[in-house]
Amino acid sequence: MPSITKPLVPLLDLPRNSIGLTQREYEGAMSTLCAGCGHDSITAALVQALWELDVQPHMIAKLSGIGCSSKTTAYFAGTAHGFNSVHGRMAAIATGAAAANRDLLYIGVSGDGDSLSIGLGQLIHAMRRNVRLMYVIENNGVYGLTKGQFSASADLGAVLKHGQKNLYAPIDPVGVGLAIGATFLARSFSGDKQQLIPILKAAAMHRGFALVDVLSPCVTFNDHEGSTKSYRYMRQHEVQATEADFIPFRTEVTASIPSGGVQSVTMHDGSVLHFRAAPPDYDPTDRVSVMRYLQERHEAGEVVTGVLYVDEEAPSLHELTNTTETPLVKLPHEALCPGSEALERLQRSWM
Amino acid sequence: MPSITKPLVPLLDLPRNSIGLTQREYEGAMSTLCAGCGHDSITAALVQALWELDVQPHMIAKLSGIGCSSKTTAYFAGTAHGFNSVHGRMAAIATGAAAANRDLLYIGVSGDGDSLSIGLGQLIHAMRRNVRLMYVIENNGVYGLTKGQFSASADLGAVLKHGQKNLYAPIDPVGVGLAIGATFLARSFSGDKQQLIPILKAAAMHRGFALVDVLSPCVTFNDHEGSTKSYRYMRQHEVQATEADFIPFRTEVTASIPSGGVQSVTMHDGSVLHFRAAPPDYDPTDRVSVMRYLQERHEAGEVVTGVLYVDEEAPSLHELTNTTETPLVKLPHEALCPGSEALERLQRSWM
Amino acid sequence: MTAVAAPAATRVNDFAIKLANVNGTGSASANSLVMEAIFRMGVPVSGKNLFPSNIQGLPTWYEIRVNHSGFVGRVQRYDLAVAMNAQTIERDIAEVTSAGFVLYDSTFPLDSRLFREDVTYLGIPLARLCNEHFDRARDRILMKNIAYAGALVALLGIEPQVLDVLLDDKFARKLQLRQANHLALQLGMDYARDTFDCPLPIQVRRMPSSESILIDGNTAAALGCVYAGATVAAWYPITPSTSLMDAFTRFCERFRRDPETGRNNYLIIQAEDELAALGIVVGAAWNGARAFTATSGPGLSLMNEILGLAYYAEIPAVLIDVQRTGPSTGMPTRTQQSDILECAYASHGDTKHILLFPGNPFECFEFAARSFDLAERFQTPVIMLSDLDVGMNDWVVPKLTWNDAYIPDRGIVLDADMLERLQAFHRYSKLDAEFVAARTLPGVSPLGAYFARGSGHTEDGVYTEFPDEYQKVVDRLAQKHAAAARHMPEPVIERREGARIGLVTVGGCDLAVREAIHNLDQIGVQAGYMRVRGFPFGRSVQAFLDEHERILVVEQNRDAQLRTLLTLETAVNKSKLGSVLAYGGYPLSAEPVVDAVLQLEGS
Amino acid sequence: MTAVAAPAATRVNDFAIKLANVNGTGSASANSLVMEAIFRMGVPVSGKNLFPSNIQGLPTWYEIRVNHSGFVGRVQRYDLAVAMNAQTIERDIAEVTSAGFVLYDSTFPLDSRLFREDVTYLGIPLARLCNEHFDRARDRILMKNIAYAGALVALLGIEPQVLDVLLDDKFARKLQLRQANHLALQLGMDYARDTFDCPLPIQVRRMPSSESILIDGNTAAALGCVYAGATVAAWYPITPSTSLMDAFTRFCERFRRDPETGRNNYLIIQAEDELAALGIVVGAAWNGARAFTATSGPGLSLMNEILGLAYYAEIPAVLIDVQRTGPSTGMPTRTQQSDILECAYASHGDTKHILLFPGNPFECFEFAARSFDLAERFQTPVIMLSDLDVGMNDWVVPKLTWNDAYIPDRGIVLDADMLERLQAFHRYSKLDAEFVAARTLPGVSPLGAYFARGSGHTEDGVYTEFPDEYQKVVDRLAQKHAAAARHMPEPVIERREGARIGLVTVGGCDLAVREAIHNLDQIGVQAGYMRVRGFPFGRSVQAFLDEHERILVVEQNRDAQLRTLLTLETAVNKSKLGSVLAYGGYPLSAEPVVDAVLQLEGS
Ligand SMILES: Cc1ncc(C[n+]2csc(CCOP(=O)(O)OP(=O)(O)O)c2C)c(N)n1
Ligand SMILES: Cc1ncc(C[n+]2csc(CCOP(=O)(O)OP(=O)(O)O)c2C)c(N)n1
Ligand code: SF4
Ligand code: SF4
Ligand SMILES: [Mg+2]
Ligand SMILES: [Mg+2]
Repeated sequence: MPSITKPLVPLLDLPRNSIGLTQREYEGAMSTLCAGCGHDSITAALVQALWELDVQPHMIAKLSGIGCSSKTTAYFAGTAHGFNSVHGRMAAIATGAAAANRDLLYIGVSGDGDSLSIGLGQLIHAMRRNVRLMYVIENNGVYGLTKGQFSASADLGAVLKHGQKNLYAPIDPVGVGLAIGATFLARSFSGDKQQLIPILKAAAMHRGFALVDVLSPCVTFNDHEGSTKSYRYMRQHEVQATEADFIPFRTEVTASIPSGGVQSVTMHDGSVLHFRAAPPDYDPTDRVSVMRYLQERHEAGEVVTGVLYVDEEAPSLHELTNTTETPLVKLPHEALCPGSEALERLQRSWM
Repeated sequence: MPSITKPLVPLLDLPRNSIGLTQREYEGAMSTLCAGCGHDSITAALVQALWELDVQPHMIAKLSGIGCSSKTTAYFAGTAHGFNSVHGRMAAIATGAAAANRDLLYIGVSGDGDSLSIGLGQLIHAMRRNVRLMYVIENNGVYGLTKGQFSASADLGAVLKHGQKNLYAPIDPVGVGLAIGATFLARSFSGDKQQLIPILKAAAMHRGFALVDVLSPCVTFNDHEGSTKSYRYMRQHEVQATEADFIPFRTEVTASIPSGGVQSVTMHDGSVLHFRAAPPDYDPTDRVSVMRYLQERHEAGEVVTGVLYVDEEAPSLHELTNTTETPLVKLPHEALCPGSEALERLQRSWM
Repeated sequence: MTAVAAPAATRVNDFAIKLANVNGTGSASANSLVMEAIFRMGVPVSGKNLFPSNIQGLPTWYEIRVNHSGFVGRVQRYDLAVAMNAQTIERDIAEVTSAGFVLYDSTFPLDSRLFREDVTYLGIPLARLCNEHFDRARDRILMKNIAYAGALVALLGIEPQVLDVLLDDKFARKLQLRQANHLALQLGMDYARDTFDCPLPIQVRRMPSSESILIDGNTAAALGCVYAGATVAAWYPITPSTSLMDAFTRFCERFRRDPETGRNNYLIIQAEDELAALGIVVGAAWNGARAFTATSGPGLSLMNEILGLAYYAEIPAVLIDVQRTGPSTGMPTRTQQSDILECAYASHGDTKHILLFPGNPFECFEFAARSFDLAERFQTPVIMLSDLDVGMNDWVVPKLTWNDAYIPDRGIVLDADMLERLQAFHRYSKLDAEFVAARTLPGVSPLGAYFARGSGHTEDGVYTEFPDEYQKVVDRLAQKHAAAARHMPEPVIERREGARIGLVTVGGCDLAVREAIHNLDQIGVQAGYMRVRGFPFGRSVQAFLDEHERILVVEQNRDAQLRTLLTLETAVNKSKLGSVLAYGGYPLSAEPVVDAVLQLEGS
Repeated sequence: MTAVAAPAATRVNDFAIKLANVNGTGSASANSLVMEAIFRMGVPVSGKNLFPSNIQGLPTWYEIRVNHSGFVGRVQRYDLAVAMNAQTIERDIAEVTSAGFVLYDSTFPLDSRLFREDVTYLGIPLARLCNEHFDRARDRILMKNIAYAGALVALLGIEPQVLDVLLDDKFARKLQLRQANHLALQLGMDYARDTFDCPLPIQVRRMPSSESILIDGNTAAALGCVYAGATVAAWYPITPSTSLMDAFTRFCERFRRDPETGRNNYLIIQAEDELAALGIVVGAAWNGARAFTATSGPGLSLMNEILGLAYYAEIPAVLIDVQRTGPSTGMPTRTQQSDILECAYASHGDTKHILLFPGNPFECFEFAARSFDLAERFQTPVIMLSDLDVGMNDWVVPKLTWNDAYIPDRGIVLDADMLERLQAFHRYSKLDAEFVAARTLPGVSPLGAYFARGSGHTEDGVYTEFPDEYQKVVDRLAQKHAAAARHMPEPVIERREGARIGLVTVGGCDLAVREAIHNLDQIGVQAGYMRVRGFPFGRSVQAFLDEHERILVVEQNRDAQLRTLLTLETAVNKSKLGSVLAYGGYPLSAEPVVDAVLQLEGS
């Protein structure tokens, strides 16, 4: 939990990114989550990813719903506006925010309860509109904040501490995203910062809606034996489909990209996302094969991580609706109000 | 529209089913939909399917949301209880009804607006619980009752009479069902009664949640050139993946089943559902291959109809929750109230 | 049978007619054609569309009220009925005043049980005429309507050339249709002239044209949103609010497309449901855009939770509720004013909202624009309560005007410089006399960041669970709401010498109540008039209540919701408040109001 | 420093202590252990848990009030504070009464700024003691709590053997834990005995044990639902209602499993959201099951639309709203009574609901059961409004009783035979003196079918858009609601000789208000008492209001919501009604009530 070590190190000797900021400027308030909560590791990854992306912290807008996971928007980018809204509606609220001002970087953080139960309809429709929004699900299979009931991503047959057994098959946001035509689908693990950071960076640069499903163990209610959202399980069953290795144009370090089986996708802003496919034939742009592969691995009891599907061709909401380049919030009233003469003219036909 | 011809023919000479009822007993009030509306053809198919199934009409419970499609529950099984509830929540209300009384046959009728926009979350979670419910979506790609706005199943690029163009990719309930583990997924066309009737019968006999997506042209707002929900389009692009040919046990007419490429599924009540696969290798029980096939056909611009996916192994809600055989509504109060002595005993630990 | 000239004396510019049709047969355009023609002759008129929640085959009515003094509220009996619907013809004929007229299609004989001694039957073989002159089945059905419109032109003495102009405008680009319409119109006119002595005693005569327009409230409200500078709109289709968003879309396409780039200076999202619709609005408003949604009862109920969020996180949001008959789905195509109470206190916990009550399309335009100023000044949701009658029917109102000097009231929004100069920024602490706090918009500067939340927070927006910190903020919210009273539109008040009774009403009841007061005056009974136009209530509302011994609150709901709000939110003694309630779904007419006052006077 | 015996006189069975901890450190069990021990000594006691909306690391308090006369409402200052949380220790010490005590962990020195002249500090090296005697880190943390509990046993003079029994019950099957707990308890006791002169002036002495139990309202309500025969429950997790459904689940597993088949005579569904939860309940109730859901404010707001459906389609539905601090997400773990207004009129259009207001766990049990009878008799939603204080805190209440002769009131439900005998079945026409109509259940017989709908319908449930047919039904709904008044639980009323002031309150305010009345009596001020327990209000409520010159409505919300409801739904003159409002999120205490009455008396 970065924010907790905050007081210790003096700022000066910290490394700075190309806009001269240290990671400190990307941190937020002190976390109040349980010690060891996976969510805090994701926060840490977000801090580093944003720092590496050289974004102005105050040009970020953070949105969340309600839940332990949704609290984390307070724990990074302290100088960015945040909106901890209501349970399950963040996708809609973020859609409105993105509609109003296309110049900010929108980061939505949610939980599996927030996104796959009460908020499922909103999530799916935001994906369908391809709103430019990085949407992180801190997925622990339970409702943490309400003390550990099963969420819709709980594993079939999973057992809670007090013996209750989950009867229903889990909903996989990546699977749903594939079914409804989402344009960026990734999965990672809170314990694997090295993989998570480039994925978050790629998601941030995506042209439209970028869903990042991060398995994030709830150490208090769901990190026990047999939980597929536990640290132990993840360490054993994780299979990396692709490793995202993200290089913004301004710093070409192609050197670091190994040859062979490399799959490159150019992001809408010109930067390039390279995939090193674990299964050499893995093509994250071919929906059908992605579906097949994920289904097969799933049946083999594996959790495939990485950037699993990308479509950089699909236009985002603003492109679809042909809104002006200037953020709508920045348009002067003159540009919006037709004025009295136009009103006069308009009314002729009504007289 | 059966209900409209009602007054004309005398009852006597009508054929009767094995419980001695004529189709009349499965009809309902006069339809108030537009002449030629696809929904009325589905009503007609439902009437015949129910008649052929020999169900007692009053043992049916009809539920719907709000929309032209949702009105149709009034147009069949007039002696059955009906519930025209609120927009988008029928799946939940039907879940409660099914929970209370497992002995009735539950038929939910909805529209694409009712099910894929406002009601998407409820629909998905009802599928996930595998509630025993036949859920028919009368899918016309528009909001008929509110005068023709696009629904979430409208085709990308579709154009409305007054020139508006749809910008978003359609949501396919069958695709979503596959992604979240639904157990019965079928698609048909209101204009193809011959295929629709056996599908509806199969759905009615399914062990759990049976989704039947019926493309049903809206002659008033969406039957024009270029609409993939139009009669013309369907006639041209329909591909039958499977023909359901349903035979209840009590009347073994195995004779009618052709040999070769036949795929049989035994329904939970022992009756058998036979699939004649159009592509000889089509296996409606193999999710992965079903996904692949549908995706491919979709990209080829075809609409695959038939019973597309079935899993008769998956237990239904009552089986999952191990509720008693007797419908909960039929349990006498004595069986439910622990009584004063138990209360006495219970409280000892609290004193 | 031939027409028997009615004994009744001639009544110029003072009558009502009802046109009964089957919906989906294209009668709507014919009916409004007649109404528009009367309007163009400078005569005050109203056209009320009583349509079913159905697309084809059910009964639909169109009521035209003509009144030289401008009393064009609804009446309950008609001087003439155009009976084109077999399903309802009995009811329709029954509603004709004695010595009135019934126009029907005499192609088929009229059931003798439908004959009334005291009315004159005007049979016109509409079907036969159209079958003789038109070949396409579609035309034969559609043109019947234009034919009876033609007959009405002759019977009511409407100037034919007015219709020629109307048809020419309407079908400017559709020659064939234009010709067909002209022909059908002529057929009806000629037949009427040849068969009956025209005009009837009820007739229209040109009046000096005033500067008025014919417009419905939803179109006007949409225009108000455009003029106020709304850039983001989100909605979910629902009658009777749908046409508002349709109009907003049309206006944006016309006025908001950048001439150079052809790009849009607006973004309209048809959401997946009403929760999302308001969510989108709140997100956009948090980000600084003027954003709104339009809905009706069921949508409003679904918006309850997010309304509470906007109230507590202090986010401007404009919601237009075009009310219809509840509860639940109710009667979607019937009018009512029954969301008043829910709108005032929507959402759980302690909440109070700002409400605006337009009484006609003119005010829909004005108040819609004003909603955004109020929402941004007070950083809270503002709900404009229109209704189906005001929103969907065509009203004759004064021409809309716009002051080009208008500058949007954005409330206290700190920009980067202000933040620099400021010592510290406290998002949720009182900054002005009206208990409003300063807000900032995302992206403004590193100094402007704050955390918006619906959970307990301090004056800095920091999460808290301490009673004192929590109360500081919610107490200010209550004070802020009270302070808004000064900014609400004043009630419309008409005092009357020696009036002991005061009639208080709201919204579209306006005309009917004024008419009632006029009629009462005729028989020497005086009653004061007040139409409230905003909540929280201001001083003038209290004053009017105090001035009168007895108050009758006239409203269109079962539970006297406006009376309830007055009881709670003014100092009035509720025993003083009586009610006139009309909630069957049709627009209000003067009769019940007159009766109620007389009864009260009597007692 | 060593203990200075406080100068204060001995106070037996009359004191309050506050235990301040960090949540997630396992203090809860130690705290309730102390409270339970006092309860088992027959002494009236209450334990209030002030916990954060967080899982680990934030401040949490437990307040124990001991009072021989049963006044165990909350107090605002404490005779003893157990200060285990560095984050809040300053506030915690400040809240100790002069001449009070502070128990702290003396392993680490206490910041000198925290010293107060007028209190006695009881330092106990809890950490050191535990580190010396326990090896596992987990134990070292957990056992600190048991150790201070042990110290309290000695300091307050609690009978040690009572704790032995408690621990033995609690860890019956866990030998090792039992031993650890006994040891820790002993460590605390011994250290206290050796270091301070025990017991302190504030002490517990056994009283003749009464027939009471210790129980929280959510557990009691869940039990009430089981006894009433609820078979279908649907919910979505939300604090503070979650523990109600947890309890219902446990009770069903215990009492509703068929001994032979092992199958369940119930079905509980954790829904995807609150819309679905109420939807499921309405579907089940339409089908004849006794079904309910439990939620809190945000969920209630989401249920608004479906509540209107149930009201209009006349479907029984039981909803338990365990209120928390609003608006919006508010303070989820703080109490309030701020959903009263929304519950009374929830949903758009004209709606009114039946409400029940339990004041303690005993009534939660009774009213929960009663809700189903009312819902089925009147075929409408019934909302029981509990709150976090009543629902989640442990209360001492009389033993629950159940009358085995109880027969569920299903209202008018026609079976196949009745339908046979009946001429015709009209689903929505008045059948009894209370304006209730007959209903049938799906599957009953071909004669019983009807169409339930939220759209306009006739007395037969047929779709209509005609005003008269629509009004017939909604008018009956209003009359039906009014008729329910006779069936509501009577208000609890205590008249006082010569009392000019009447205190009216609701729910968990009960104890504090009674205590206030008692304290006022001590100083010669009389005030009458009424606690309303149901809505619509009956005659007795009106009578009490009439009997008193001035009324003070005591409630836990900002906007005086109960006062609002009384203003609207009784004949009282609102100028007579004053308010005492406590809405910071903590349970009510007597002080503000006493102050308000004195102020009023003064004026
Ligand atoms: C409308 C509404 N219903 C219920 C709740 C209670 N609630 C708060 S958080 C939460 C679930 C959180 O689960 P998840 O989104 O997975 O987050 P986690 O705590 O597991 O990180 C619930 C049900 C609420 N705040 N609002
Ligand atoms: C909460 C709510 N929002 C909106 C509406 C208005 N409404 C009625 S039907 C409908 C859509 C119907 O579309 P669909 O389900 O596809 O049925 P169709 O008429 O096309 O058969 C809408 C939006 C409503 N009744 N309730
Ligand atoms: S309860 Fe679980 S999810 Fe919540 S903070 Fe603790 S570990 Fe994280
Ligand atoms: S509007 Fe369309 S969907 Fe509705 S009834 Fe007419 S044809 Fe059918
Ligand atoms: Mg979770
Ligand atoms: Mg549709």
